[in-house]
Parts: sequence; C-alpha cells; structure tokens
Amino acid sequence: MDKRIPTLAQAVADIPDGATVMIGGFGGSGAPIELIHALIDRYLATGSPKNLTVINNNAGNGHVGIAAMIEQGMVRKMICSFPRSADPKVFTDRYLAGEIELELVPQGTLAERIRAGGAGIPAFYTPTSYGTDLAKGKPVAEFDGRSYVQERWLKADVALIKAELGDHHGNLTYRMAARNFSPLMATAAAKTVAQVSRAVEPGDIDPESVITPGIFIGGIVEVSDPAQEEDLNRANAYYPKVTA
Amino acid sequence: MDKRIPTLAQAVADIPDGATVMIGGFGGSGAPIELIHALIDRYLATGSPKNLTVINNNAGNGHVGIAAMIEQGMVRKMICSFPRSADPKVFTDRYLAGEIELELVPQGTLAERIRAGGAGIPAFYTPTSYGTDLAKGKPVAEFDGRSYVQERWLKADVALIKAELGDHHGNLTYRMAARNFSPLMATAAAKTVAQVSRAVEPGDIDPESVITPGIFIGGIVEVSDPAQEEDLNRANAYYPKVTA
Amino acid sequence: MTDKLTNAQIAWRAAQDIADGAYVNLGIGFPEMVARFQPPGRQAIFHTENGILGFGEAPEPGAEDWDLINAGKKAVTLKPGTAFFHHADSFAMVRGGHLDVAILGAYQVAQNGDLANWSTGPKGVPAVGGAMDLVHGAKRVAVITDHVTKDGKPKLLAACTLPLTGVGCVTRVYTSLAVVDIQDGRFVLREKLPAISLDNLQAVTGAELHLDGAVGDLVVPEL
Amino acid sequence: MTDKLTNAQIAWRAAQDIADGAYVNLGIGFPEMVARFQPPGRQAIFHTENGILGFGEAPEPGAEDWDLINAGKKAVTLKPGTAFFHHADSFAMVRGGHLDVAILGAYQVAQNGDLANWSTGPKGVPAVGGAMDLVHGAKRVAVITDHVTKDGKPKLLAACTLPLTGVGCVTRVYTSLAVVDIQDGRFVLREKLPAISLDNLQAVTGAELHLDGAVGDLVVPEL
Repeated sequence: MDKRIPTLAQAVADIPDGATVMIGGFGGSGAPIELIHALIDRYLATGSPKNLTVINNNAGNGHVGIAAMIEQGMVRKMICSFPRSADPKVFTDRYLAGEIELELVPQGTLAERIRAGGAGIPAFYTPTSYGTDLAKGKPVAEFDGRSYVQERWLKADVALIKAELGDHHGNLTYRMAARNFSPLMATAAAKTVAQVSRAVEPGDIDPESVITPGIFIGGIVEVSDPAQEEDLNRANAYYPKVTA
Repeated sequence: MDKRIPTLAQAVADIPDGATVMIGGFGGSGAPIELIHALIDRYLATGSPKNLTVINNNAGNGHVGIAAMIEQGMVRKMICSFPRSADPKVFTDRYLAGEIELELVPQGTLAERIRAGGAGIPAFYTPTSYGTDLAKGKPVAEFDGRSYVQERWLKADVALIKAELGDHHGNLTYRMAARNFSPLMATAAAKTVAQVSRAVEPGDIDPESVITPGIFIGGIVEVSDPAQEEDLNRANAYYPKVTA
Repeated sequence: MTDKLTNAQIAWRAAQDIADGAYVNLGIGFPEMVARFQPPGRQAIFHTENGILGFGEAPEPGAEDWDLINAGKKAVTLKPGTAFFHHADSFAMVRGGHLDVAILGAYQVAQNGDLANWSTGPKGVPAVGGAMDLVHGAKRVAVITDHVTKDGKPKLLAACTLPLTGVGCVTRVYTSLAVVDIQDGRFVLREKLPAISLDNLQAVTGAELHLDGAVGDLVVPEL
Repeated sequence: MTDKLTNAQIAWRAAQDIADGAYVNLGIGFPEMVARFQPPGRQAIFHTENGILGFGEAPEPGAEDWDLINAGKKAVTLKPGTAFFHHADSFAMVRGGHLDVAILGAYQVAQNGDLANWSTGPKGVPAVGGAMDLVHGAKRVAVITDHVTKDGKPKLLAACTLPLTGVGCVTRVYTSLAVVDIQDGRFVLREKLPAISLDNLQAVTGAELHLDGAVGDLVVPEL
C-alpha cells in the first residue's frame, strides 16, 4: 500500500466543478497553500473546478490561498465561522457585491458538524447558538431542563489538508496548532489529500503519536518546506504572481 | 499546579455511596487494577462506597478488578456492551440471581455517549441499533431517507483510569490498546483520577503526543509496574487475597 | 467431492473477495480466521474496535503483551504503520463508513439483509459488543456461516426470528454450501458447491434462492 | 480620583478573580490583556479555541512561529505542560463545561445574562467565531467592557437590542465603573469606583442596579 501522489497537479486533478471542498487551517496555520495553488493552476489552465463550496474556519486573507481562489472566481459559497479578519478584503468585496454565498456557523458547531460527518452521526444537539439568529429555522429540544439546537453533519467531496509527517499508509502527524480542523476534515470527506512536509516509511511514525490514521487518507503529496500564509501575506504576495 | 496524589487510598477517598463510576479498560487492557483494589480496601474498611453504578465495556473477569468489586457487593448496576466473556462468572451469577442491574449498550454507542457527555452534547442520532430490541423506547428520526436512533449523553461522578505517563498538570499518554475508553471517560466525569506508570514533570511529554490534556484530570497517582488483569486471572488471583 | 465446506474453507472463500489495501474488520471468533487466507500479493489493513489499525498476527505463546489485544481480547502484534486511537475514534471509523468490509458471524440472515447474531433469546446474560455498530458502518457487510444450524434448520430465512443485530445491512453471505448475495430484498445465488443440487440447496434454505445469470462453482482448496 | 478605568485596569480587576490553577479562555482582543495581570503566586492555564492548552506569552518580534498562534491569530509561545489537540476536542473542552472561566468583550449585556457581542446588525460581513460556544461552556462567563458605548449609551440593559450571542449566560460584568453580578435576572452591584455616586452609576446603566449587602470600592492600581 503506497498512497504517495507524485505531483501536486495529480493530487488535485479529480476535483469536479460544484464540489464541496474542506480546506484545513485556522487563519494561516495549517493552510495547505501548495495544494490550493495547484488547484488554482488547474482552474486557470482548464476552467475547472469552479462553483466550489469551500469549508474553512475563515474566508482567506490577502491574495494567496483561499483568498486567491475566491479572487479567481472559483468559489460559489463559503461555510465558515469567521470570515472577518485582518485582511479578508477579497471575500468581503465579493460578499458585499452579492457574488459569493456565506453560511455562518459558530466555530465549535462547525468543528462538531465536521466530526459528526466523519463519525456517521447525522445530527446532534448543542447549546451553542440557542436563542440567537444563527439558530433560526433549526429544530430545538429540551434535555434535562435546558434548551438545545439540533445541528446536522457536514460532509465534503474532498478535503485538502496540510500535515507534518505522512507515511505511505497515510498515517499523519501535524505541527503544533496547525492541527486545528484537519484531523476532522480528513474523516468527513469522500477523499482526503494531505500535503506533508515529509513522506516517511510505515513504521517511522510512533503508533502512539499518529493523529490521523491512514484509513481516512486517500493520498499524500510531499511538499517540503511549505509556505506559511502569514509570511506570504506579510510579503504582500499574490497568487498567481502579478507580473509587471 | 501539581495534581499528584500521594497514595491510592487518597485517590479514591471521596467517592460517595451511590456514585456513578466510569472505569477505563477493555477487558484487562487499560484496567486500573490498583485504583479499583484501593476502592475495595476502602469499602472493606468502612462499608463505603456501595450501590455504585459502574460504566465499563465489560463486567469484569475472574476475581480481581471490577469482578472483585461485584463480588464484594459494591455494585448496584453495570452499564456495558459485553458482560459476557471468558470468565465473567461473578457478574453472571449476580445477574441471573437478579442481584445486579444491567444496561446493555452497543459498544460504539457506549463510546459515543461518553464522548457526548464530555463534549456537552446532550443527545445525538446514530444508525446503530435501529430496528433492534436495544432501540426500544428511544426516539427515532429520519435524516436523508435513513432512520436513526436518538441516544443520550453519559456522565459520571468519577472516572478511574490507567495511563502511561502523567505530568503534574495531568497531561496523559496511554500504552497501546490500553487507551480504549479512558480518554473519553476522562472528559465525562466530574472528577477523573488516573493511575500512571510514571509521573513526570510538565514538559517531559511532547505536546504533540499528549492524548488527554490536563484540563480533564483531577489527580494522578503513580503506580509503577502496574498489574495486568489478564496476568492476574491466568494466575487465578483473588482480591482481596484468599488466605488458607 | 466436498459436500460441505469447513470453517477454514468458508473463511478462505470470503478472503478472496477482499481487495488489496482494503480496510477490514473481522468479527470475534470464526471471522478472525479470514485474516489467514489473504491471497498472495494482497495486503488488507485490519481494524479492531478497541483502537488499533494495521495490527499483525498473534504473537508466539508467552510473548503476549496484554495491552496489545484485539476485540476478542486475543493478543496481536505490531506491524509497520500501526496506529492507536481511542474508542470514539475507532467507532467513528466504523459508523462513518470508512471500513471497506466487515465480516461477521450469524445466527440468522434474512433475504432483506436483516442480521441476527447477538442474542438467542432472553436466557442468560445478553452481550452485544460492537456488532450493532459494525453492521451499519462498513461499505460492505458480509456474513460467514454454516448454511444450517447444528440441528439442520435453515439460517438463511425469509425473516429472522431471533433478535436483530441490524436491519437490511448484509449484502453477501458465505456459507458452507454457497455464496449468496442479497439484492433488492432477495437472495441471489452466486456460487454453490458442485456436489449439491440446486433443489437440495433450496431445501436447506429458508427463502427462495433467485438466479441472476450463471451459478458459479464454489471451489476452495483443501484446508 | 479615577473617574473611569482604563482597559488595562478593567482587565487587572477581572484577573484578580481567577484562581490559581484555573483553566481560562480569553476572548480575542481586549480580553487577551487579562493574562498580563495574574496575581503573584497564581498560575492560570490558558486555552485557545484553535487547539492549545497552556501556552505562554507572545514571542519577541521576529521570533514568531505561525503554526503557534492563538484564536486571535497572534503568535504565542510554548510552556512546559502545553498540549495540542484538534478543534473538536478543543470545543469539547468548551461546550463540555471544562473551562473554569471565559472572559469576553460585549456590545450589550442584559440583566438576565443575555450577551450580544458578535454583530452590530445586518451591515457588513457577519462573523461569529467561537463566542457562541464559549458562552455556554465555561463554569463562569464574565464580560469586560466599558460601562457605556462610545457615544455614552448604556451597555448594561434591561434587554439586549443587538443580535444575541447567548441567552442567560453571563454571570459577572467588569466595567470601567463597576463590578456587577447577574443573579436571578437582576444586576447586583458589587463594587463601584469611589469617584462615582450610586445615582450617577444608575444613570448610565440601562436597568436597575440592585444592592445585596455593602457595595465595595473598585480599587485598582495605576496601569
């Protein structure tokens, strides 16, 4: 069993138009920049994939990663908890122009809905958002005298995530807070592709330290020395690069 | 912050009569034998705690650990998935005599109910047990054309678990498949006490490898070279020891 | 000619349908035997409910580590690429549909895919384990079983009479006499032992066996 | 005499109520300042939604590691005893009631404990983050805020007029003028600046301030 994919282009080759794509990361930490940019390359070359629904905590920053996907017009809808941050100008402009849809989900509910999707739990109850605008239209129920909102699972066609080590079976580790949503998304997508900073042999990762077991992973592609979204944005980077 | 408890006796001193107690382990792997036996010692010395509800995957084996608790008459009710195994004679005899109550829960549902208890999810839907006797009396609902059973969270007053390393903040690692239910139970009990094979300083456990973060742990007690239930049963051990 | 497969032969036959790289859960007891018969060149990854993916065979007697056991509480071994996880993550794999195949034993299987394999009635101590989760989790849920009970009664039935493990969950049954698919609420015969006639097979089956194309010969090695 | 606390002073006052060993989540922005004012001899453990427990202060400029950030996306540092975990486990800590204290900012707080702190109305891009989870998770949910809005309107109200973050969730409010508990659907004044009279405090508060025993002096250091 060898889940290695030789190139970034191959890793994102089979994502269709209209797909729902979970993308790991919280702000820049854990953002699979190289996978996202490979997807943009494919779109620029072929016109696909377009009309994507993207699930991520945020809505991109600056002009790289998810922001660049939005800027290129690949994204129909964002599902996220916090589309407002330091420089989400690309999303903000599109949103205020009515050109992109937004489903706003409380952060813990977003995480739990993704976990539920991966764990075969079609719905659950949470106290979060009870009595607020974000609970409008959702079933509520009382348990032990307290009121809760029913939330549904979230699944995706594809998840694109960033990991640290990945062995050929797809077992993964992450790096510090870059872990965030990625282990959940890996379970909730029909196919998950992980860019890993280092591809290693089975047995090179301590079985006690595996965070995502290989059963959840469709393929890994090695990207050593991956870019950090935060560094790119501090350097005012654009993707694709703006040439003079 | 130092969560070390000096003695096993102190670790189990405040569990009251009638308490619901989650006990880690799957069969013998991960069974916190020394904590259980300390609880039996307390019961034999003081008559407390009694009328306990015990949550564990199984119902004890041989005459040590949970089986010994049942044998001493401390347990009113078991909540478990598999009370039948190689030598659960103690439970079987009591159960068939109508002296102990049993709530039978499918194993995955048991795990998920405990996780839900720890995660503030009062109820969730699962396909497991739909259409079976174990779903009787439970609400059912249809999602996307498939039928599911509503299950409630499980919480406990106390969890007794076995871990491998434990630092003074309560961060824990486990040993191989001894992990099983323990990380879940640690989240779902008002107070969790872990016996650890080695108590270490904060910083001695790689933050990437912490399985149970210290927030879930009330106290740790060091038990180096802990007994394995399986070894005890192969040696026909009894607790307390039967003297000639 | 063989007139009835041994358990090992049933397990062998079931193993032939497991693809290279498949993630597989084998029920406690008889189904565990399937692991022994992986065809050469294929490597399945085995999952056990108590939190291990990718474990290996039983260790030598005396070399057991009782923290490294399977759901049947038997000692197993590590292989390169093993991962440990807790019980909620383990059943997320199951319930979330991430396993390719689950192979279970059965008391009874009905033509609509209902399975009864956890309780023979109200006597004794009931115990269910992970079976009710497994039948709803794997992409393919197969049963391996004798074709009839010890006293010769059919186990493949129009409807189960014992308490159910799951509703409409089984898709293929490997028996001591035949390989039977469950499709659209009917038993469809795929293979049978050459030694048994279709009539005789039908006579020990509790619901109609439908045909959908040719019936193959169920041929297995001596085991 | 001080007639209004600075943000740092409000944060200082809130920090005095955090016990040694408490697990604490501080909201993005102003509430993060509370961490600076832990009383000597006490050590709280800080939680951030994006999966860290027990992190330390900001690193020196230039020494940031952008994989080691807090929920406000600011760089933090490791301390002995830090643990990393994924987002579902992180919000299990929150929703499951495992945090001792969450301290949040507010647009409005109502006398029944309702909080509005995520939306000022339908204009612009809405964003909620983890606030709606945090208000239902911690054993104690406290708010730190100016006593009034920038244009002098009360923020402590009979009922919130802005979209709610949570219903009946706040138990204590630390303002630039006072410390107010929320009990049984009422504001109960615990401390006020010596410089402001009870009447004047009531005049800038949008619901009745009840008394329950003596009102303490709100005394904080120069900051």
